[in-house]
Amino acid sequence: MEPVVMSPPAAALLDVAAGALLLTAVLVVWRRDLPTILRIFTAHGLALGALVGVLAWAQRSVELGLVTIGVLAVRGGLLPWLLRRALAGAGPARREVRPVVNVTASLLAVAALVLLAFSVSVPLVELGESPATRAVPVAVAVVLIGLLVLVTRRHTISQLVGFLLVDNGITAAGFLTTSGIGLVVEVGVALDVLLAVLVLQVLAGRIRDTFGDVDLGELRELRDR
Amino acid sequence: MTTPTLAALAIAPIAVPALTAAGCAVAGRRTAAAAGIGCAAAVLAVAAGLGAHVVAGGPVEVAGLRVDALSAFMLVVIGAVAMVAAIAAPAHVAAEVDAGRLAPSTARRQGVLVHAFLAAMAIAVLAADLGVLWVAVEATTIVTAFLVGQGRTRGAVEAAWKYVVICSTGIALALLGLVLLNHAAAHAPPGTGGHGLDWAGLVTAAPGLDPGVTRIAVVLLVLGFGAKAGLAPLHAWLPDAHSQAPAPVSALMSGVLLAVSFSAILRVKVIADAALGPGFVRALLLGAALVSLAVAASLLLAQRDYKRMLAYSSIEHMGLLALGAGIGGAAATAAVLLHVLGHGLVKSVAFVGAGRIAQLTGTSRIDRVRGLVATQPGLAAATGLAVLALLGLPPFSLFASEFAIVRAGLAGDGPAAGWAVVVALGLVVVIGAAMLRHTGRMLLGPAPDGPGAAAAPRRLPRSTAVAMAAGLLAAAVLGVTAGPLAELITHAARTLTGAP
Amino acid sequence: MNAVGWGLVSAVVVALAATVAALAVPRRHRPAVTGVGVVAAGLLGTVAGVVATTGTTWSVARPDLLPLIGLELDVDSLSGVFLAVGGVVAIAAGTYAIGAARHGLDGPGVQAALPAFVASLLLVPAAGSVGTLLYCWELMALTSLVLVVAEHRERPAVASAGLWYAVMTHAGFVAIMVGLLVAAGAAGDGSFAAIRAAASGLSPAAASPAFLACLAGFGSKAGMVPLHPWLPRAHPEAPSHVSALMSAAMVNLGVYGIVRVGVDLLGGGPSWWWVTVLVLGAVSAVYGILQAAVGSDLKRLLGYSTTENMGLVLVGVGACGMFAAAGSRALAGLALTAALLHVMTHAAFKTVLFLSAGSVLHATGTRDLDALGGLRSRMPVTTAAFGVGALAASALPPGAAFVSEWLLLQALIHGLPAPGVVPAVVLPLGVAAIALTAGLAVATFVKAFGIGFLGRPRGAGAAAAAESGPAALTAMVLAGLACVAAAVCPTLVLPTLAEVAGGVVHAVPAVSGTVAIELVGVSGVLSPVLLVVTLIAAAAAVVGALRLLARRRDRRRARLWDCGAGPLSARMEYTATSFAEPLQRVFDDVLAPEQDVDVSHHEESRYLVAAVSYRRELPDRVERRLYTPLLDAATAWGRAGRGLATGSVHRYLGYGFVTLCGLLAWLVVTR
Amino acid sequence: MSALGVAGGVLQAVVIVGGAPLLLGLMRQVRARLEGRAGPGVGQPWRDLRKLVRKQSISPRGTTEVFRVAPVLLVAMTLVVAVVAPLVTTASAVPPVADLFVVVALLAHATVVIALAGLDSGTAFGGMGASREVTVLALVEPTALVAIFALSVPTGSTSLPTIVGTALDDPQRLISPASLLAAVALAAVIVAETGRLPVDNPSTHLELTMIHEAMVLEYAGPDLALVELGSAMRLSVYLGLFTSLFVPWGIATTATPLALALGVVALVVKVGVVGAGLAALEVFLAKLRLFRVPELLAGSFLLALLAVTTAYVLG
Amino acid sequence: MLSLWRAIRRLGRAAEPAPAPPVPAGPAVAAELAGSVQVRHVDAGSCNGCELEIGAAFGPVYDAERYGARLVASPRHADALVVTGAVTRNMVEPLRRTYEAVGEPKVVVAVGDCARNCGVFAEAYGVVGAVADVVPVDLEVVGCPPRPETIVAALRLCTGR
Repeated sequence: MEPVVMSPPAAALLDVAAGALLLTAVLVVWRRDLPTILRIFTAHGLALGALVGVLAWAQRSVELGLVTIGVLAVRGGLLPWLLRRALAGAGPARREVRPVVNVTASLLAVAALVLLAFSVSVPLVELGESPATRAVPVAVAVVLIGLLVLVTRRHTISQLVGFLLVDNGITAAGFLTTSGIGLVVEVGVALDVLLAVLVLQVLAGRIRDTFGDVDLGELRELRDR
Repeated sequence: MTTPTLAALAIAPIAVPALTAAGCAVAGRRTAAAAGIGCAAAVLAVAAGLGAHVVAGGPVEVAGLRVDALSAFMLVVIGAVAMVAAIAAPAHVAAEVDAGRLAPSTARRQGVLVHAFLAAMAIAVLAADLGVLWVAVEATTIVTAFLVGQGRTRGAVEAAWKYVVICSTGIALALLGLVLLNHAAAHAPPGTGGHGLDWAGLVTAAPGLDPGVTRIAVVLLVLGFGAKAGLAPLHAWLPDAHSQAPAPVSALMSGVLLAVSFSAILRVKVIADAALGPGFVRALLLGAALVSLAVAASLLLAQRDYKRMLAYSSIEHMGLLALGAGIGGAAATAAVLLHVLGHGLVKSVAFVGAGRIAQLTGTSRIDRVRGLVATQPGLAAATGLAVLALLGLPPFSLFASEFAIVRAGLAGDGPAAGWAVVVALGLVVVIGAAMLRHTGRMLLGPAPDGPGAAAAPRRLPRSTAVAMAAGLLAAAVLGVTAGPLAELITHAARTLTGAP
Repeated sequence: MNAVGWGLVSAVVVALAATVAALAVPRRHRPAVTGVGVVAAGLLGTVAGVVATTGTTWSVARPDLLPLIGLELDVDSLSGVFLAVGGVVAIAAGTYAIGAARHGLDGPGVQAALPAFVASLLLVPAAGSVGTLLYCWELMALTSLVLVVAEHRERPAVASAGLWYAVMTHAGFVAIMVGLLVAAGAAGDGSFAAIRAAASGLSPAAASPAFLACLAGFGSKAGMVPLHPWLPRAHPEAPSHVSALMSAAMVNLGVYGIVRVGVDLLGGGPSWWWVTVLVLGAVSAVYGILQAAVGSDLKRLLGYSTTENMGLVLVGVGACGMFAAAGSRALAGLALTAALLHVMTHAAFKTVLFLSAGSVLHATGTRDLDALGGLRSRMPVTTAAFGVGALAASALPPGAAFVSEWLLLQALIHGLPAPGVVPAVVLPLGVAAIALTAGLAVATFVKAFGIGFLGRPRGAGAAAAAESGPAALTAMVLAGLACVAAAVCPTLVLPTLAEVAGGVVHAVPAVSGTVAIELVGVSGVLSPVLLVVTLIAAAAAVVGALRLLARRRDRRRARLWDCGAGPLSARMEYTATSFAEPLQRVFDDVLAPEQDVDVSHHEESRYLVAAVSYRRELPDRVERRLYTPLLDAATAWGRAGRGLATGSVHRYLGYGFVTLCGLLAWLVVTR
Repeated sequence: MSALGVAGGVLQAVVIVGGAPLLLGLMRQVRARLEGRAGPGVGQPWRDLRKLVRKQSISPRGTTEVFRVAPVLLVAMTLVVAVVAPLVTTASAVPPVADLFVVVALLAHATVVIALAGLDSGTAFGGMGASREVTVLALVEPTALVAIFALSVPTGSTSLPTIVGTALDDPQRLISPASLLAAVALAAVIVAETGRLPVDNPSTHLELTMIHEAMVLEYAGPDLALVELGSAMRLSVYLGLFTSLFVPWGIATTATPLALALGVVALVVKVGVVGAGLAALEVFLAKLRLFRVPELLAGSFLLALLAVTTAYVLG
Repeated sequence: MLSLWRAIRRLGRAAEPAPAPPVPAGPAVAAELAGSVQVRHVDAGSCNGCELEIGAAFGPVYDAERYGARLVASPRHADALVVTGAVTRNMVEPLRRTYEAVGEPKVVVAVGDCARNCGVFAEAYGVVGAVADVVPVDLEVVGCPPRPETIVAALRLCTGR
């Protein structure tokens, strides 16, 4: 594959989009209020869309442009909408009351994770150096932050957000490295993610029905201790 | 064979279950049962045909699918285990429906989902493209999620949530790995390989892949597919899911799904070995193997639930597979493949047995089940033999495969594999002791007093008995002679050790 | 295929056919079918073994069987000895089994396992590669496990014994597997021929661990202390004919393994290997017989006696290795001959002992010597059989084991040429151990026979006992005759055994002679036949003289002398416990008995005793000291291990997250 | 089977059977004299035997053939030892049986037979005596075997004729440390095995202190005669063996009548002296408590072990 | 040990010279016993006076052993039963059994007046009768208690020495 030659404004835009991506991810960790988190998550999806858009613009690729629309629709529209619906059905709890690790510690962890992501990603950047690949560390950092959210958040919806952060990060990494991994796979992945979220949404509803709560900390029925 | 015939054959393992799934949605229970068995038989027959063809003529690529010895072998595994599950399922479902624990509509949905699950696994083993493989593996999660959560009890819902979250997260890591691998492939020296994530192309291109990127990719892939394969550290969904799913589904999940995911790791390993040398993946796999075994041992020692016991035993066996794969080489890889088949058969028998025990006693706690040999001789004998087979006793094929893994580890170059094998064997002994203790408590001793035990019929339902006997017999025969499968396994092992 | 091959293959085929038949035929005919199958397999195996001991070898390699392992059989004369022993024991056990299939023993599983067990017993010594050996070994473990737990419904101890057995045998198997595969790995191939060929080039770093691992595994099977605790549990709890098979045939294979691997495959090795074997053997012998001497459970006592006898055999094997390492091939041959002979005689008398113990158990419902007695008049054949076995086991002339122990002592006595301090310390200690063992064995078997069979019944079961059925009697008589034969004319087999042993250690046969056992190369001669003849002559002379001299020929029957007081009751008789009490007191430092006395007083006055309860327990001390902490540790581990699965999804995800971060950090560091 | 051996075998049988009761009589007489008694005379044991043989046999109810056969076996086994061991001549009547291990084990077997008879009676005393006897035997047997081992190491053989012959050829061996240690150990063995003080009191009337006597309380008449004769023969054989091993001089090495006569006289004198010495010594000893006996035997076992090690190290 | 040896030296022979053998022939079985009599002593209800004297008879001074008599522990070993005391109720059966336990030929010696005719205990409520009322008596020894010489003399009648 030919290295992508990118114009300086496009590169700058790409940087902005990537920065937004990281910022929104950090904000998700920062905030506790679920509606706010969902709004930030929407922004995150839009930032991802923007990132793909910049890439499409930089490469003058119509195909990628179409993908951009798809990404914006799914990541910025459909998924946040699904989440909002799930939150609406998730009962009165609207705040991440007591995360497994408190917010301050989480933020410090985020800092460490970002550092880790950046240092891990050095070979990724070095291989085929370009403005796009230079943003890959951000994508990796978003993945790790998403994982952190998954590990530390108790509310079903926040865990879903964490899962989607991971997914967004991977998508971003995919586009930043090689502009996608083949259409069939791409669509398959998107479908899988969507279905997974749907399944989780249904399950979240069942959790509320059977446990009467949406606190994942309550899920201790199956254990050996 | 002509190309269209081949294409039809290659698509059949996907199409037949898919059609059966559709059929189950409309058919009656009896028809669905017959269709299930027919579907498994078809998969098995097609696998045999493909296997013969591949052994004779090498791998073929057709219709976006790639049939090589490994995929043919994995199809055999899928078909064989599906057969056991399919024979046993109707009686299990009937008993559940009779007991009022299962609505008929849910039973029907179970038929649909199980066959969709089979189709997804068939895609996973036949996919030419690693991306498609990934999509299929993730699809199995989605399909089985509702099978796990079918009971709608607190436990079932909880298990389903954990299952989906942990597996999806793990598999997402694998996706990131694929993305990075794609990145590395894209920057491979021109002319060395194919395109994108096509496995054969990647294998050809592997020596030219950037080691730095490939390392990260491989770590993520092993971790990710390892989660789905039940390897530590992302193993924890497994006992919950397997203990909550209906017994035939547990049999399929434990017997095949784990193995299918593991075959993905095997495929990744081919690329990684070529790109990074054998040491890197070996270290990862040996580590995963030992941690998995240690986890299994720790949790089996004081286990209180027999379904979970079987689940942890699956983790143990996945650890053994990882051990064998980590040791590498044709002999160990062949052993790993045989182990996959043997474990699939025996574990499905064990889960079918456990399902029956649960139906009879109404509990899955070990200490509430007593004197099964006295009350249920057939069931107890089959379950006991299955557990003994799981511990690697002859004549079951697990003995041969474990032996060959150990032999390869101790004969191999470098002491790391040898020591890993010795430590692993120590853990295996602990696991064996724990499982024997728990199983012995359930099976042996005088018949318990009380009305419940006497009321149940002494004999197993015929179909359940046939399923269990067939599974055990197949595993035993495999332990004495693998027949034509030996050839297929040799070819598959050769495929996985760098000669596609 | 020669006679050996035909014999072995047909034995295995017959046994496996009996296994299949046991699953197919109706319950009524099942015991007869399996019993006959076992007997036939035993006969064929014996034939194969006997032919093999004469030097006919047979081997076959079928890589298409046993996937990934490959079936390789290779029968030489050493295998022949163990084949023949296994076969003979199987004949007796199979005969007994026909009559013993009551008490839930006629189920298809148990009945099918018996011939399969015999088949594996015959296959283990015939194995010609590491893989085949291990396969047959584990098959043996599986089938015997099924048999050990056969009576699980009757006694809760059976399940626990089965667990001990299964776990320890599994651990032993793993040890053997590691040991053999290390050797095979170093040799580059798993066939015995290849290992043998590569042995001289094997580095000590590979050979010594391999040998030690094998010693642990095989030694555990042979009941070697401290790896023995399964034995005195499993052997008594199994049905008696299975006990006989295990105790008389299966344990031998542990010895076979040590000889095969240490002497044959690894070519001898350094002296310290064999000092280890000898010392462990001596410790096993003394410890085993001490436990037997103070025990009162008839079958458990016999189980401990197995530990003792295998210990003696290991002393012989160890001495053989020591001598071989020192270059005294002839002595090595003598020691090995003694060991092999003891294997044979032990098989003979342990079979008869376990079978007659089984007969007693069936007739009285108890194994507790304290509740037995007076069986002589009620079960005459059983008593005679046990008597023959007990005489053999106590190693008194003209008993069977005396000859083998005599040979063993001869080997040790002539071991003086072995240079160095170690033999000067080890050999006398070995002799002392054998001597102590001999003394305690006498005490043990006087107790077992005298208390169990003579005197008057101590319990209702013994009082109501009746002789066993014809099958059991036939089996006991057969085994008893084997015992007598081994005692009177060991010269029938000794030269052959000596040739076998000589072949293994590359020496000329150490023993010759037809009437008397004559040692070759060293002085020493013994003739059991002449001894018996002399004894009979002397007894005849005594009886004749008495007839001549005695004036009154009538013999008056009188009541027992009870000091003139009322009739003697069974409670006044000495029991096994009281019989062994002096010995227990002598050895209480070693045995560490646990006893407590509870005296409860009347309410009115503490000077009035209402009841005294006395409880004494003799726990296996090795088990207490070594295994109890191990089990406690395992329990603690299990309890702690549960903490890994708390049910928290965050924790579960955290495992993966932390691992991922760790791995990524590792990637960064190692870049 | 040499002429010397046959002659020795016959002579030894006659001398032991005829002389054993006399030895017992002599020892009792010595003891009586030292106690200030007159004593019944050396021939009293023979008078006892004669009377017992004429008496009625009694089979207590419940006893089996073990009880009846045991006395015969006791005497027969001892007789075999008397025939095969080199007491009068260095050659043995049946050389393949004249092994030190065989001889000692046969004598132990005789003890076992009587112990079984004691158990067969099913009385409390029978069991008690058997238990004690067997306990002592179990502890004596090792000492005996190890002491034999010590004697055999320098000779390289356990064959009695060889050992005695070697000792005659090379008397210096007899005063080696190993030999002395072994002699002391064997002496303890003999004391314990023949039921002499301080291990057992042969003339006690108190059942609770008995070892040997308690087992044979049920015997009467000819059976008792055999038991008594057997015990007496055991004592003589043991003492004879002891003297042959450690004081072999006088033993016949050729089959001439003179040598044989000398051999008989030497045996009678040696055994008589040793027996009288033993009896005299007993006057000064009190019986040990039963549970102190093992200490004595453990001590002798240690001595025997030391003898072996010395034999090994000093050659 | 040395002091014991000195005592032995000082004492020398304590036994008194043997008196002449008793003239009257003893019971018929004496010939069969021929100089060897094993004695089993039964206390059928004695005041222990006779026991003291029997002890003295077997002591160094009177030394009954020199005539071939010896005390034994079991009636099976015995030829002579030496019975002392009037036979009390509790001892009737034991005495009879002891008598039965002795093998033929045998003699019974009733020692002391009580054994002969119950002495001062005649007609006492616990006494059944003299020894002869229970078992056949061959010899009687007079005296309350009898002198050791008398006892020895009776035993010599049995041994015939």
